[in-house]
Amino acid sequence: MPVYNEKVMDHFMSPRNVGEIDNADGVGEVGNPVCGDMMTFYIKVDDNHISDVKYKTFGCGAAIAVSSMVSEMAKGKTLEETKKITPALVAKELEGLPKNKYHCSNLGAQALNKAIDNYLKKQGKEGKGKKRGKK
Amino acid sequence: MPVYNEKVMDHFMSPRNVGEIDNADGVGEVGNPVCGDMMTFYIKVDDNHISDVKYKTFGCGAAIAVSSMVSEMAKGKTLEETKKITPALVAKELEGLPKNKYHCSNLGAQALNKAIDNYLKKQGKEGKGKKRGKK
Amino acid sequence: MREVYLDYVATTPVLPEVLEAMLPYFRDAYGNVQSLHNWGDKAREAVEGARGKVADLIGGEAEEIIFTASGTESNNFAIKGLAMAQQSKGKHIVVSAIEHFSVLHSSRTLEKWGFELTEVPVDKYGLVDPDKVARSLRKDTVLVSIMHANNEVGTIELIKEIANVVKQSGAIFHTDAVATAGTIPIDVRELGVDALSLAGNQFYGPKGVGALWLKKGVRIMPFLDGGVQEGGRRAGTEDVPAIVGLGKAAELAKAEMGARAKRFSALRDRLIAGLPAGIEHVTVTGHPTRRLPGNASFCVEFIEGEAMLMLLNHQGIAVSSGSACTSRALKASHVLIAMGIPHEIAQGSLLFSFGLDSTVGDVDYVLEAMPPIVDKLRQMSPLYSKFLKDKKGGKK
Amino acid sequence: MREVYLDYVATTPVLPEVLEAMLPYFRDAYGNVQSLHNWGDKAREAVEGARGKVADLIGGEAEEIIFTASGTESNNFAIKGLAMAQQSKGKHIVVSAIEHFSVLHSSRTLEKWGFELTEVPVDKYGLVDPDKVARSLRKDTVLVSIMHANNEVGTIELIKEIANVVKQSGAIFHTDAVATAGTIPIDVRELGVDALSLAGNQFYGPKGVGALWLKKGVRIMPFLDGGVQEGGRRAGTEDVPAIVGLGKAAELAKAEMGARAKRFSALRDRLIAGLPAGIEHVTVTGHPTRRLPGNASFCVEFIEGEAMLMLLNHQGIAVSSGSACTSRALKASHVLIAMGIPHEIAQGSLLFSFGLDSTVGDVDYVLEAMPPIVDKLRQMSPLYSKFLKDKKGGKK
Ligand SMILES: Cc1ncc(COP(=O)(O)O)c(C=O)c1O
Ligand SMILES: Cc1ncc(COP(=O)(O)O)c(C=O)c1O
Repeated sequence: MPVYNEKVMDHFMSPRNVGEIDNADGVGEVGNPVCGDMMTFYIKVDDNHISDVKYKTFGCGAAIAVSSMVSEMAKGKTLEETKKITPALVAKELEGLPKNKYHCSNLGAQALNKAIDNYLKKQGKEGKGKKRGKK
Repeated sequence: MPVYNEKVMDHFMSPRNVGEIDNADGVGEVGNPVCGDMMTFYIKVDDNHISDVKYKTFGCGAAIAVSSMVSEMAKGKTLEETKKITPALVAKELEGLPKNKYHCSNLGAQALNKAIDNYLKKQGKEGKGKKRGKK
Repeated sequence: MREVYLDYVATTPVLPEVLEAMLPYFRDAYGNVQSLHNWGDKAREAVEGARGKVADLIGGEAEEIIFTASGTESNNFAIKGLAMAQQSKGKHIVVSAIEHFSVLHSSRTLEKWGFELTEVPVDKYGLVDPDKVARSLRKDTVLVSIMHANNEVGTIELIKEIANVVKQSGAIFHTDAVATAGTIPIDVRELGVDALSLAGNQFYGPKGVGALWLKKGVRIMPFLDGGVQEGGRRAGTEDVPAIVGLGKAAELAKAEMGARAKRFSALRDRLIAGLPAGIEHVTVTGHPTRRLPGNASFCVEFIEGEAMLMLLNHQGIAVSSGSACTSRALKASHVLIAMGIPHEIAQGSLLFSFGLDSTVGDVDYVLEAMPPIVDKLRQMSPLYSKFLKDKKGGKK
Repeated sequence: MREVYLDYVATTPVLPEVLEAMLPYFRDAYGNVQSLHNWGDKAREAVEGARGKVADLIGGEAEEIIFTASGTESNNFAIKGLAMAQQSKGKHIVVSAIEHFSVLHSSRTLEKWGFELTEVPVDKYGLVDPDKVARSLRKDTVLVSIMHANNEVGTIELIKEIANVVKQSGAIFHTDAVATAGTIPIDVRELGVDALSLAGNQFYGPKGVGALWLKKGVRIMPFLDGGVQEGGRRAGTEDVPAIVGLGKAAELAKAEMGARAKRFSALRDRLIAGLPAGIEHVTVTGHPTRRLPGNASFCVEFIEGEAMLMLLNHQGIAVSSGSACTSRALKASHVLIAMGIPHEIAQGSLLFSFGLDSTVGDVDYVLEAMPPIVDKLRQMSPLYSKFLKDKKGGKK
């Protein structure tokens, strides 16, 4: 009886979208190595849509699979849609996680959210709506 | 690993001298069924010697084997010699008893002793030394 | 010599199917359940499969089963763990006078820890009166434990009725089902209990494994402190082969229970009818109808149990007794005494228990072997001579 | 796929000779040790034979061995039972900071029961300083428990020296030898301890059985209340097959100990030399010389243990880790933290342990498999990118 299901294992073994984005529009980091899990999400935003997403993850199998799944779920979505990616949705897309790994799905959604907040904050600084037309 | 050794088993399976003596010179009863063991010893005394000994025993394997052994040890001995039959001697003759059965060897020696005391008491009543020549 | 094992109450052999189910887990799938690799996966799968089967046997849910190493451990865990977890609510517990020592002595340990203990008496059949349980309950009663059936005299208690009474008081209700699980039908929801102990070696599973069923939501203090096994409630490396064996035994017991009980009770009834008919001054102990299928218990007057056991063993017959001499503590069975049987009669206790290898021939062999044994010991018994003399003298 | 079990510290397979010794006791000589008939006799003989063999393994006397169901139970029994039996003399106990949870959590339960607990720290190798133990002792110290060797980092403690210190204080000294009994030589008299725990599944015996060696004359409170088994000190129907298996495993371990240790330590040393040589930022944890023969433990920086375990498992390699994610409690190993290893490095803990089926080929397979695994995870690790950037930027 493996701890993780096949879907989780697939995302763990072949995580999608791993990496960093050099000039990311938003960056979000959550967790810390003391607790065992840490994720950094990078996003590119284009016309209010997530045009690219990458991440780096330090953590267990679930943390890695969750990062991968969150990146897949976010890609191409509008910021509003992306904000609706809840931990429960991530766990559902992964077809379930062991109970003691639920917190990993929280982390994934949090990191993505933080990246969006970071983007929005930068936007605010640079003047509202300014970034819209940028490419 | 049987609880009792072969010697004990032999005396238990074929106890010697079981029975009562109708006109016993001395009778000694110890124990009671509440504790699980009870013995009644009967002796005939002839010229200061145990000329006959019988007993009835209610109790465990050890109690029965001990009764049998005590009866064997007493037979033909003088009263003084008989008084020297200690629980330890009985256990030794039986080549050992389980620890929690030591009290049975006490009971055997006690019952015999009581029978002798009973004889001596009767003697006292009937006049000292009077019984000596009796047959 | 004929060998007749009639001591299934002491322990049962392991069924071939059970042993077969266990074997792969000694040398092949030998991993630790907690390990995060293939070996661990296989062990986990085996243990979770067994958990489901044990739950099925008693109508519980898999996650309500906590595996332990014995009925004794299940009882210690239940009594101490449940009482300690509820102690802020009160410190009074109730058990019956005929509980197994693993319940009774655990309760007395709780007494040392500041709890108060009420022991509810039983009637002459060993039956606990639900009304007496009701009267024993107090505002500060946090735990009641009454066994499902007594292992020595086979009496099956009125658990459902007692559960109703206890439920009204708000106390937790535990039942020691070591003598019944796998032997008679159990549905924990129907019984209405909160916790239930069982053990593998009572129904053809291995020794060294038991379980505590604990209703979802009932709080318990761990008894074995350590690792996070069994959801953090029972530490220690899981004994995978034994747990698998318990699961298999539970599965088989559930499937065959009716047929087994029918066979055993026929043998039991034959002995219960035959023994007192063939030997004077033999009485049946326990309840005439509310009785475990395989249990035939007696008191043989004027003689002592260990001596009978030894002579029976000499004839190849293996049984138990509740006499003082057969107990290491040298005390006559507290069960028989609680039923009001006088000490000297309790000393003549004999317990025959039937199981899968038992036959009608075994019963008849016992019925043949017993009279000379009883005769021999009565011939040696000072109590019997007194009885005869008194009778002759017209006394009593 | 190649299957390489290098998790003998989690549990060992049962040796064929051990299983063979056990088999007759499941279905043939299946009696209860307490029964007074042939079936009981055979069971008793088997258990007493095993008792002698277990005593022989550690230089004790047969009657000083109390069988239990696990190392965890032995430790619970020792810590709680010894402290409770001495509580009139004082209520202070001492353990090391790196004890197994079955000792540590038992001690914390004692704290709840009104005892005071001192946890002696360890140095960076996981070694307990006897002087620090000496300084922790008080007039009211009744029990000291320091493990013989630590299971996670393999460090072998200075038990003899600590025993000398404790003896002068009059406290009882217990050692958890679950990681050492059957693996390295033990002579309880030479060690100078009063009580010692061991478990079968650590040296090719069955799961579900352990023992507590208790020096003659040392008082203990029963932990499992109930019947009179094990001289009244540990209740519950004896698990005869498991006890027989433990005895056989002890006999074999004693005979083969030297040869086994030689083989295991060669493999251990090969891995300890090879892994840090092949991968940057890998450190060996535990003591360089006072080390269990089969234990090779590491921290791999910038990545987390569970992820490594999973990728190793994908290559058929089974190992353990002390990372937070591999523990159900989600805390990094208290052992590594007590040794002063920073949390983020402790997360990269990996524990390889060698046993009877291990070969040089296994070590080389690991040395081959590890670099790409570490590489893959470091490529994903935000900690590693930071490290690289800092290095590039000339920081640190
Ligand atoms: C009713 C009952 N409870 C508990 C126990 C204890 O079980 P074990 O000895 O397997 O620990 C027994 C054992 O016979 C029993 O009959
Ligand atoms: C040092 C030590 N003590 C105690 C234990 C507990 O043993 P068990 O899980 O067999 O109960 C272990 C288990 O690995 C151990 O390594």
